[in-house]
Amino acid sequence: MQLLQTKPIKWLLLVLAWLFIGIVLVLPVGLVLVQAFASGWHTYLTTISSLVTLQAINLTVTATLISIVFNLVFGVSAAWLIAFYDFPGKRLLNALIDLPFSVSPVIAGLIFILTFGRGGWLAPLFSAIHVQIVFAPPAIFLTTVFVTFPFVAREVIPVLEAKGREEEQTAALLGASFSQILWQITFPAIKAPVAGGLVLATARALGEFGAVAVVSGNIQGKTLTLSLLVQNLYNDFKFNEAFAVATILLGSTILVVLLKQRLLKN
Amino acid sequence: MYWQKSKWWWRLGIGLLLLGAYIGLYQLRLAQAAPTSGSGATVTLTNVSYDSTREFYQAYNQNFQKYWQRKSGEKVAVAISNGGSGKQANTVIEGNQADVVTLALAPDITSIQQAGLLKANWQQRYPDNAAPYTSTVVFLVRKGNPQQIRDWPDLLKPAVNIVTPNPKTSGGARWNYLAAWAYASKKYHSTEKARQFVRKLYQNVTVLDSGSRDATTTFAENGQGNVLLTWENEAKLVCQQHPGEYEIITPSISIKAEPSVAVVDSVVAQRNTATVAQAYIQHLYSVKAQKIAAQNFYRPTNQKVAQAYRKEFPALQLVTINDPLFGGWAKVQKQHFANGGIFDQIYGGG
Amino acid sequence: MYIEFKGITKQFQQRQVLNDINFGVKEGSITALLGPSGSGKTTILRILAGLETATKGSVSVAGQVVDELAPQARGIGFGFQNYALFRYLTVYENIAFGLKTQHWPATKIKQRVTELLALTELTALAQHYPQQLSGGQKQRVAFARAIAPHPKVLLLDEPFAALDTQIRRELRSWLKQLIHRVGITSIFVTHDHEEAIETADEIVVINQGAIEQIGAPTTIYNQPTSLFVAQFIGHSSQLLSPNLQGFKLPVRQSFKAYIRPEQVQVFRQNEQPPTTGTLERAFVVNTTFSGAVVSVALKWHGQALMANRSPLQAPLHHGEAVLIFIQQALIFTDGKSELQRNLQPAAAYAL
Amino acid sequence: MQQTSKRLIPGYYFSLVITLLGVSLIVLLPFAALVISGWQVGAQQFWQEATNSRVLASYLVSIKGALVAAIINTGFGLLLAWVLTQYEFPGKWLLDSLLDLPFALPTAVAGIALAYLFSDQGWLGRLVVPLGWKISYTFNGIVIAMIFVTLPFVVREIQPVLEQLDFSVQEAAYTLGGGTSTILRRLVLPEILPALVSGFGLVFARCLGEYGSIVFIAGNQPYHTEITPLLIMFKLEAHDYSGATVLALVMLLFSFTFSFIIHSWQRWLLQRKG
Repeated sequence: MQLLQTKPIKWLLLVLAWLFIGIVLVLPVGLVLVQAFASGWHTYLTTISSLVTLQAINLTVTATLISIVFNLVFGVSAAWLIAFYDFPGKRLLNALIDLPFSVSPVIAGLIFILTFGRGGWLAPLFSAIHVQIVFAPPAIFLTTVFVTFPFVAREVIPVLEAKGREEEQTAALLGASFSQILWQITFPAIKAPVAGGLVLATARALGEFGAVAVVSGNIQGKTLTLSLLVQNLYNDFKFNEAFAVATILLGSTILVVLLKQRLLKN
Repeated sequence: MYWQKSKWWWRLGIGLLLLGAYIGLYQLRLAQAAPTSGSGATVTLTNVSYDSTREFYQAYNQNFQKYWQRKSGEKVAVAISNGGSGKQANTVIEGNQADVVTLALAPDITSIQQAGLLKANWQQRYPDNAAPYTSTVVFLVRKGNPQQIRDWPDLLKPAVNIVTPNPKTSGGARWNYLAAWAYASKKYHSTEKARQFVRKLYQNVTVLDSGSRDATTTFAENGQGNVLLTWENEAKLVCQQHPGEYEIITPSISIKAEPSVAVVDSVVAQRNTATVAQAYIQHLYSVKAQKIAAQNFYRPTNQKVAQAYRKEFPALQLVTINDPLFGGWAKVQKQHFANGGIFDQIYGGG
Repeated sequence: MYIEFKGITKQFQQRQVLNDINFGVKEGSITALLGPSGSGKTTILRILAGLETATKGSVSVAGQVVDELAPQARGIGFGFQNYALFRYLTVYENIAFGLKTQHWPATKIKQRVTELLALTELTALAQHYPQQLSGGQKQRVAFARAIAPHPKVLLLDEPFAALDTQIRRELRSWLKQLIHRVGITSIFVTHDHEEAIETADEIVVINQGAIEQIGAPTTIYNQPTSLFVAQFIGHSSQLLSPNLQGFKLPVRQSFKAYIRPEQVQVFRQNEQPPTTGTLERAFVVNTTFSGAVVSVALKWHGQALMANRSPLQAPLHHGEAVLIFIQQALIFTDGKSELQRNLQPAAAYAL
Repeated sequence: MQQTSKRLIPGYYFSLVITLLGVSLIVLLPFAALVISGWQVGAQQFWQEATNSRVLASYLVSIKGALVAAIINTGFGLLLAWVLTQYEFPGKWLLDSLLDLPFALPTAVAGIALAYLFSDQGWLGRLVVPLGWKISYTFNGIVIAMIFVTLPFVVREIQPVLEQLDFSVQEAAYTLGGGTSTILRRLVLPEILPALVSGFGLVFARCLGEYGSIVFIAGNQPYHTEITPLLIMFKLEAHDYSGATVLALVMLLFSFTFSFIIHSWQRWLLQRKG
């Protein structure tokens, strides 16, 4: 053990660690920044303030907000259900909540095409009411919700289970209503995991590519998210523009990481 | 809990400021994007196109907006979607609400027609088989042409690494494949020899991307391979982006690539956009639009315009899809590209 | 009877958790449900509170059958083992919680909470959060919170289990006084017989889902009616058919005798026994000093017997032959118990 | 007795309805569609689609890539976790934060950045060209992308275990004459093995499904650098839904089996550890 604490070994391991992180993490991120400004500030600013970019931001932010709201409502109620009650099929429910984690993004897109596409189950229903799902914004929202599905529930369930039900039972015995228990007793205890889960869901929703790529029709201004815009610009030989748009995503990523660190400290 | 109260207000203020700035900018861009004057609501058209037409349609859309407003007083905004031609056709079949489709090859539009979204006579509704501009397949090599590639047989040299998209997934790439087939057939007059020729050619392919744009990126930006087998317009675009770095080699025989266009009848009927969609396609044949096509490296079908740009587009022997050698798309699709077809036979084994 | 359990039976997954439980609780009294863990005592409490339902039987409170009533409507204050204080509310808010949910007017709430804070000596801690409190303080908050809305019945599940020994002692007598002062009918669950004996007015001993004995602490302690109670409550030495002098022993029949250590007097050979009766001879195996008493392990006719002796008396040596006098023994024959005193004249005995 | 307790806390039906609605709409319904359309393919065609040579090659590429990436990341993850928990050094906070980036960085951004970086003209690709190495558009590129996106998994699994490791045991062993390697092998390894295994499993599973970053850096050449998710994408683009469905089902089946094995192994390790 002392051997591993000696100076030379420590420095060797440290250098190795930094080298690895430098090559696989720092350089790619640095490259995004360098390439984004390679054709000058003017190109950068024009790109990130162009209508197409702004529309992509709109769509991405909308999809993220929808996922966040869904995650909040679903995550908290699933955690409430699983932590506070006993019912048959609880393990199955747990497994189903985790399912979207273990699925490739491409498959996530595929299942929505199979469900809502022209040959899909629900196609007759939605075409009858003239609502377009796939290759339209609703599919982007649905897949984003799908890939972020378990985040809040996963963070909150263990915290609630560890906390136990006694406080809530006591409150119920004292005649408290659902909302009184939720807001005064339970919510203060799960604020941190809820926030943590939402941060993770935000990150995933902002950056999701594979699943969205499957269900988006790639229509500029309509179904192009930021990630897809990066890909489109890249395919357009507009590399510096692609990296410029990527900096928006990179910026939000760094914000998310800092937020997460902050939450962990509290 | 996480922030002190006073800091909260600061953050909220900055956040609101950013949001305000964003909304302002967004409104500004929206206003800029809208056609300048005139009243009445804006009609939106969605044009689902393939990879290589981005630059062309960006220019054409502006021209059409002005033209249409002058003609009808109506404002029109065109949203464009780009991607692999076959994939784009699928999204339309699956419900992508395209008013017009401008794809790389007729069968992709035919598959939309087979799904019942447009009428069977779509190819007769516009001149030149509903292909307002054409192109052909050429070789793009690195400056100085180090491998000395002059014509098709040079591609079979062992040291040559070809980059080209996959004809199974990319419509555009079918033209590439057929160009090679056309050359070999015309040269050797034997299906078997043509088959061997093309097999050898595809054995030299190092990167088989899914779309034509992916292949171009792989070759030009990422430095893979010695030669890119691609459309003339795509090759010219690369030369324009990277002046002095690449050379275009025009082979002796190639194919006449005919990207097809059509109005999607069921969508325009539902969205009530038939008139403007038809005008959008019809206007592609105007002199102005033909010039824009030529400027974006597509060969115009209008003879006068073609004459004016003839220096840009070297003459070569062009085989069409309706040549007896191929006998039209229906036959070609079945013979070459169906599962277990010739392409699978020569490439499937690796 | 204020609270009445009638034929309560509970089955869970083929297992008999409770079997025909019948007992009553007097108004204003403190009853302890005493038994080992897994005996079903907590289930009885939870059935009364409405947290669980009985398979058969019925419970009534103040003459009203509560089986169909929602837990909230039964007028019950419940204290969980870990107190379950609302950790994100202050002491004041904790106590006021049940009043707010019942829409008491604000002035009344303030008045009641202030009164309870004073009663439980928590006034200074009103604005503290639960994690800032000691175990004893938490228990007091839980108590105040439970009785705040004037429930008919107070139920406490292992109220002292999470406390240190010292605080536990203090809190027991404090709680007993307070409950009597407030006059609320209370039931608590415990596995600790000392706790039950010191705190309760009446003890219900439960084993394997059935009632073993009901009675006042002294009765339970001195006159257990079953082997289980005799073994479970207090310490006693168990002897098999000993030849006890001065007792009416069953003839030609094996029996068991339970003798509590405080009923055995030990004398050294040179000490003057303050009795005229027959003394038995025994040998000292071990002595343990535990503050108030010296507990002495003896060997008597080949059987182990425990005795207490005052630390003020001369110390005993290992292997030393001593004289003993047994004042009282519990004789079990055929499942019947009989408490007997030594018929010989006993000495004034002070320990 | 918790199991028989009544549902005292209000909101049971409320939370039940919301949860079931969410799970049914977002998870159950689409998966049912997948399974049913897989069923409609028919056994014979299913087998053909699932085992044609190009598909088999893609499984191999995916599994091989995931395996290599998982091994590398397990090694470096261990190193990083060790450095972060055992040493004090300037910039530790930065290193710790950087590790979270791949969790949050969009895969498309990672993909184009890596492809650029490791291409023959890229900052790093240029350096290895003289060695005759190629990274972007080869199998190596796939591995690099996989390493990037799963970088934090192993570290974040091991970190808490190493933090709680009781070093007095090790010190005792050291004073009793155990060498460094003996202590690491006999005392440290058994402690962190369950975390290591689950980290490895997470990395492997995520690598198998990864698409966004790999598609930019892999050559996407059938038989050589074509991963299964990409093949699913191709089939989708070629309107071959039954083929895509078959591959999706095979992938799902494989990842369920795999995670079951990893879970059982981990449970066994934890039980043995006691």
